[in-house]
Amino acid sequence: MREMTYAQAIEDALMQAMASDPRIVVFGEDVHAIRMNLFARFGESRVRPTPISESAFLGAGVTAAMGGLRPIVEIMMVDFVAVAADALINHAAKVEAFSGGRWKVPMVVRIACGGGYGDGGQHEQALWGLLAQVPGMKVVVPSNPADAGALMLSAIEDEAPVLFMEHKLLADYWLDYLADGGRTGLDYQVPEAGARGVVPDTWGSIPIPAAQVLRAGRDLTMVGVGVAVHRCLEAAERLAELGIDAGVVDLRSVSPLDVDTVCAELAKTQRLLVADEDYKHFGLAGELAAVALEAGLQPAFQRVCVERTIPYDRRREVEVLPNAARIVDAATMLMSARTPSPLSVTHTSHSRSPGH
Amino acid sequence: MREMTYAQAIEDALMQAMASDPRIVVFGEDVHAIRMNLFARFGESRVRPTPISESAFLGAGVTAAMGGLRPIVEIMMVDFVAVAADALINHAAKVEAFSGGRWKVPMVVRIACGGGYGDGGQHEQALWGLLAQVPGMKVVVPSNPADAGALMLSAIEDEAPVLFMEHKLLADYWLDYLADGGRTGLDYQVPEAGARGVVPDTWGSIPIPAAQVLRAGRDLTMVGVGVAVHRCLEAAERLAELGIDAGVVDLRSVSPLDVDTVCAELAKTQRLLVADEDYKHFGLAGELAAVALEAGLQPAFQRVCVERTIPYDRRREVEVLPNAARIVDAATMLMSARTPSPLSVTHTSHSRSPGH
Amino acid sequence: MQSDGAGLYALMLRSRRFEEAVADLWSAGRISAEMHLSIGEEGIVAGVLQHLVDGDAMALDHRGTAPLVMRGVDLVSLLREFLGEPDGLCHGMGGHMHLFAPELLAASSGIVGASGPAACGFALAHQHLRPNNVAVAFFGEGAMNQGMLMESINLAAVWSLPVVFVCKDNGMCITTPAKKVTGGDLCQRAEGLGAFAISVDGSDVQAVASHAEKAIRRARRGHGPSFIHATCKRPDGHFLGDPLLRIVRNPVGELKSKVGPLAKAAASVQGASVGRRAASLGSVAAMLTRAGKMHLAGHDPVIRQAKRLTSAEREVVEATVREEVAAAVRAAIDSTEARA
Amino acid sequence: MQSDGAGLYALMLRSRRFEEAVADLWSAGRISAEMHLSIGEEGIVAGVLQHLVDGDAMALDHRGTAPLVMRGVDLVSLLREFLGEPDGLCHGMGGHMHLFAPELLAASSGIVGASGPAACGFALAHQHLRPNNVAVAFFGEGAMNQGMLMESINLAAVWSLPVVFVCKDNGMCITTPAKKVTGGDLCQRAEGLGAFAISVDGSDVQAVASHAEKAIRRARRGHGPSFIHATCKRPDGHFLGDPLLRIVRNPVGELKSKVGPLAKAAASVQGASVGRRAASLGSVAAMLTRAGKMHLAGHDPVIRQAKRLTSAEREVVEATVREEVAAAVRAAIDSTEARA
Ligand SMILES: Cc1ncc(C[n+]2csc(CCOP(=O)(O)OP(=O)(O)O)c2C)c(N)n1
Ligand SMILES: Cc1ncc(C[n+]2csc(CCOP(=O)(O)OP(=O)(O)O)c2C)c(N)n1
Ligand SMILES: [Mg+2]
Ligand SMILES: [Mg+2]
Repeated sequence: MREMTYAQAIEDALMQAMASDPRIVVFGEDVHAIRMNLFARFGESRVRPTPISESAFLGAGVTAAMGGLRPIVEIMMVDFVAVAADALINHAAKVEAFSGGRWKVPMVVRIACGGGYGDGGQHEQALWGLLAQVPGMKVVVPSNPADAGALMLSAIEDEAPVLFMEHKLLADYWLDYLADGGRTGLDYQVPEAGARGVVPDTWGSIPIPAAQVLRAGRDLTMVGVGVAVHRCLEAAERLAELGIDAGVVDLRSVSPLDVDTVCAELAKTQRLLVADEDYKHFGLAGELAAVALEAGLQPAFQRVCVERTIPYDRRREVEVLPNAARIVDAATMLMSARTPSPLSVTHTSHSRSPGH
Repeated sequence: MREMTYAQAIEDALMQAMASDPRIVVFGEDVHAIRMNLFARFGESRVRPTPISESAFLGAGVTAAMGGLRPIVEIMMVDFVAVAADALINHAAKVEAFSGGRWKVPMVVRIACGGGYGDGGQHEQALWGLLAQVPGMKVVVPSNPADAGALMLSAIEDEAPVLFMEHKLLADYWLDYLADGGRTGLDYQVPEAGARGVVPDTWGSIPIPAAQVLRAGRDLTMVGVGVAVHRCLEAAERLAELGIDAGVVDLRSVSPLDVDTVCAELAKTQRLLVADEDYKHFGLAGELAAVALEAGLQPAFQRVCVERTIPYDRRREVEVLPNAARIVDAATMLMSARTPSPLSVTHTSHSRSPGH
Repeated sequence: MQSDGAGLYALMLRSRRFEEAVADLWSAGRISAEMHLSIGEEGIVAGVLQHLVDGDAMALDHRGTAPLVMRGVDLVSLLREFLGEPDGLCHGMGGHMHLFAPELLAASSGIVGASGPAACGFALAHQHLRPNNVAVAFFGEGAMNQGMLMESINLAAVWSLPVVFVCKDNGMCITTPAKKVTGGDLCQRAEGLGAFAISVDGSDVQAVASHAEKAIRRARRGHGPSFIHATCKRPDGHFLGDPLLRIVRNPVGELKSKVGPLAKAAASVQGASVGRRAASLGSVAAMLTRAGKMHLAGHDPVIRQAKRLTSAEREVVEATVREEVAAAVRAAIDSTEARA
Repeated sequence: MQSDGAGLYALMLRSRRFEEAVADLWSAGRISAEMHLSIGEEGIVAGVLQHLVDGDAMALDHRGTAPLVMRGVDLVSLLREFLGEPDGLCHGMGGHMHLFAPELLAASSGIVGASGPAACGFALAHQHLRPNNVAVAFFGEGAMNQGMLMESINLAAVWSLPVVFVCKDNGMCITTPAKKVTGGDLCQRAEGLGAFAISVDGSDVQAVASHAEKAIRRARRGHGPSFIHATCKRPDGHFLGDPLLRIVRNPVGELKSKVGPLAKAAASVQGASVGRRAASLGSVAAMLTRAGKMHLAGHDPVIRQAKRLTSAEREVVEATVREEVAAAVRAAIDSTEARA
């Protein structure tokens, strides 16, 4: 067991994977600098900086994978996926289906995402719910170093395209580049347990989906990914002081969703709180409501999400993102909404079991 | 009152609007041919064909609107929005917020969408749920001529960007161009009431959102947009024969959602069936589950949506789309799932009232 | 690989006859929706593809039939795909705009411009895994205005990717004359993106073949991408059942539903000035006139090549092709009928 | 509009002093996150903007401060925006990459390349509503590889839109040398898209102004778009706190956390050949060397222009600008302090 940062964990897992599989290549803007250590070790042919041409190089990633490589394509921020969405929506996600299952696209797209450091609404989006809509792609959003390294391996090993979404508040170098720029003393409410933690000596993948119950709770179940998971944990502490026993589930992957784990928790609590840094409507939060209902559960439901364009002003930004205070409020409302009725319907299984 | 086709209704409403407001301009690929009548009447300066450069001309639409025009930008099929998604996600949807509310984007994006005629998975998507995720845009999906014309006016009058999504199975000229190509005798299960109908002599806009209860039902509430609405109506007839009284709500707009109308129906039936031609997960169907739970309702829930890449083969395509048979099956399951509990919680209002 | 004149003729004729058979099946209602053929473009496709070897890749657009046929895809399996059958090339899932043949490293897309990035990805995989192989991208001149295609020429240039970008210029983007929507010159544009650019008359397959040879040699040697701009005529318009061609061919029948509204619109009070309306009607008329001129005339690459052969050479090829295509159609239909 | 030498100097100096004040506020932690300045590019911006008149529009990229300042935006309101205050230019909602000024028809975007389509849209509105006005797009040379920007040059060409596309070429895209990722020649590329192309030394504001005059005249007359390619140096790197510059300026402090892993990575068993690793390390070293050379030296447009003025002329401008900027900073900060 070692301790490392979220960013180091991803790099370390990549080092391990790239050393053992020469088909893995990394490309994206500025990767010679952003991935300097990989660049130094594996050389420019495997770690290639690109022009600012996301459509071309993400599209190229799809056929590079079809041509036998295991490309890891970097899109600097998920907001910029919008200029190249075609490569994902109409190509990466569909080749397997179009080819009658004969051709797969084992591509990883590594993308920084998330807000909380004052960069404004075009640079801090989450968008995992939007990307998860398209059948044929997987979306993982690790919340801590151990998961980050392991899910990177899972993503690489997967025969389907996987979007690996790395939160900028957890990856110290992004925060240094984009937020601090060498300044000190600025506070971004970085969740410590997400930014640094214990990791295994040798990386192994974890199955997708494999949600993790980080905290069992009798009264309500809080569900999220990425930074929101830590906000939930913080809220759970505060709720405990109020006598409310709140559980926390880290989904780890948005798509596919680990419906079984979520529903097993919900069956106990009958109360669902989704904390999501992505947009409120038509996304992850709604999907969780649907899968609960489909499982025959009738949870009381609250969602704490981003409801509008993220403001530039740090003070308003913090209010708009799912923070512990908002989560506590929503949880309190959930508790007062109604007493859960005794469990009358057993939930039916909807996805393969989480495997842990 | 006149009778016209879905396509004629849109053209007629546009004729009316363009004649009275010289700021309305139309541009997109091949509009001189596809909108030949508008072209003949209003001339090339107001009806301009574009290069196959969706990013450029959709992006231009945003600032054209900011610069004082009322542009109607045509994207031939919603699948192609993927190459220009940035203009919508990062620009059209965000300018009002970014400018502190000082600048609006009164742009209409007219987009053909939907499947059921054998064109394959990259040309038949719905994608309204994906587009609806981003705060700052509206999405309307008319299901019949009267709504199509009226919603086109609503879209033009709106100060926010509105995506006007026109179903290819309802618009006869699309079906002729893309599916028949002059051939006769091919069957696409075109819903008659959607393709042709009575329209007002003079067009007036309808408020957005303004869902319409097309059929009241005691036992369950079926909700959808576009062609799926007609599939629901068809299913409702069959269900009536089975003694099941199913209601049908045409949302007409995906975003914003008319939560009040949906929940008012649901409060009566306690059973929600979403029939959606869009992808199943993380989209409209999930959102409807969420708004029901948020309203304190605990409906039994089923969704009949597209679960994978749409197959080219017509026979499999028909199975994958929400057809009446699938809807009837899901409705039957809903009925057997459980008897609705007596209404214990009144639903709270979540959006402005539907206005009709 | 066929490098002689008769070989080129055979490649083209095979595609032509096959696409004619496809058109028949489509007309009979056995193939659904859009069907874009390459009839008239065979000189370009054959001239390039004759230089390909095992391991080379193809990125195709919405006109993928001809390239696949010329690369030797199983004809029956391709037809079965068009018929939407589970034993088709893509198990009936892709259909004619989404054709994939992993064994040929051939991938298609119905998204205009997408063959550019796709060729780059194949070429990148070649650089790592198959250093002597190349990737060819086929697309129309309209696609040259799609950003991702321009981006991909630049990407290929700066990474010295072994890509040959082949622009089949028929002068039309569905109903829009390319001239009207294209600024500058396409070869200059490609050069400004770092590619080696070549212009050629696409109806002369031998001319295409000799230019393509240079481009492919450059690519195999690691000298980076080329751009081949080749002109052609396409007698079937944009796709089978092209509405403009229908009007031209059956003006009375097709126009009766269209002329009324058009005349009414053009004459309505409120609207553009009389001059502008006249210009619009002029444009519509010109569009139909252009459509009326969409025949191959002297530009049929198959006929041009036929003239270079002896009648004996021609007859051998024609007989073989006729037989092969007929057998494929028979087999494709028979197995459907057998199942029914 | 300032058309004399002193006027150009005033435009540039105002922007320079203002951005220096912004840098101070940023360093003090009062402005959040990324801050991209235009220091070093003022010659290009001033040379173009001095020709604008009321009703002209600007489409800006992530370096919008200088153009807005030179177009006369209220300095206090701009600073208040950077401070995230509700009374800022965009009510604190946009921040420095998303600046909007409807009264100036000025819109920004942090999405590389987006200023191209944005300028086309403004220009289209001009064609209909303000026939003598133009739209200017500012962007870097890296943005020229973004498809939507190339598309927009073509769109402007075929619609004869009154757009002036201004490429500020500092040779770098964040840490990537433009040469490494750009094929061909940018002026040739723009011509291949149908624009009239001009190349100019951007550190000479008068040269820029005289070329821009031509481009803008063409646009106003309805002769379509131009592309101005102007070179510049930017001493602050990509953004404030640029990590490369931090390493260069404080190698010991910054490298201690980076050199260890780098050396370890470069020496690990398994990986590229020794030659390739050496090449990688060489690239890293070259990158830092380039960063070390990011100073204006003889290329400071402000100093170059100052030399063309008499010391009396200079002093008047300098005193006015100093006073104006200081007053703006004071006012912006005071109102925050007053509220606190
Ligand atoms: C991104 C995108 N936009 C629009 C379309 C619709 N479309 C299909 S083919 C076509 C015209 C293509 O013209 P060109 O590239 O010249 O090819 P051609 O059909 O003439 O071979 C268009 C606009 C599309 N498929 N994809
Ligand atoms: C579509 C997109 N891709 C990537 C980025 C990240 N990014 C911001 S600025 C920049 C470099 C831009 O280089 P250039 O166009 O030369 O402008 P400069 O910063 O040198 O002025 C990049 C890659 C972005 N903002 N948008
Ligand atoms: Mg063409
Ligand atoms: Mg630059």
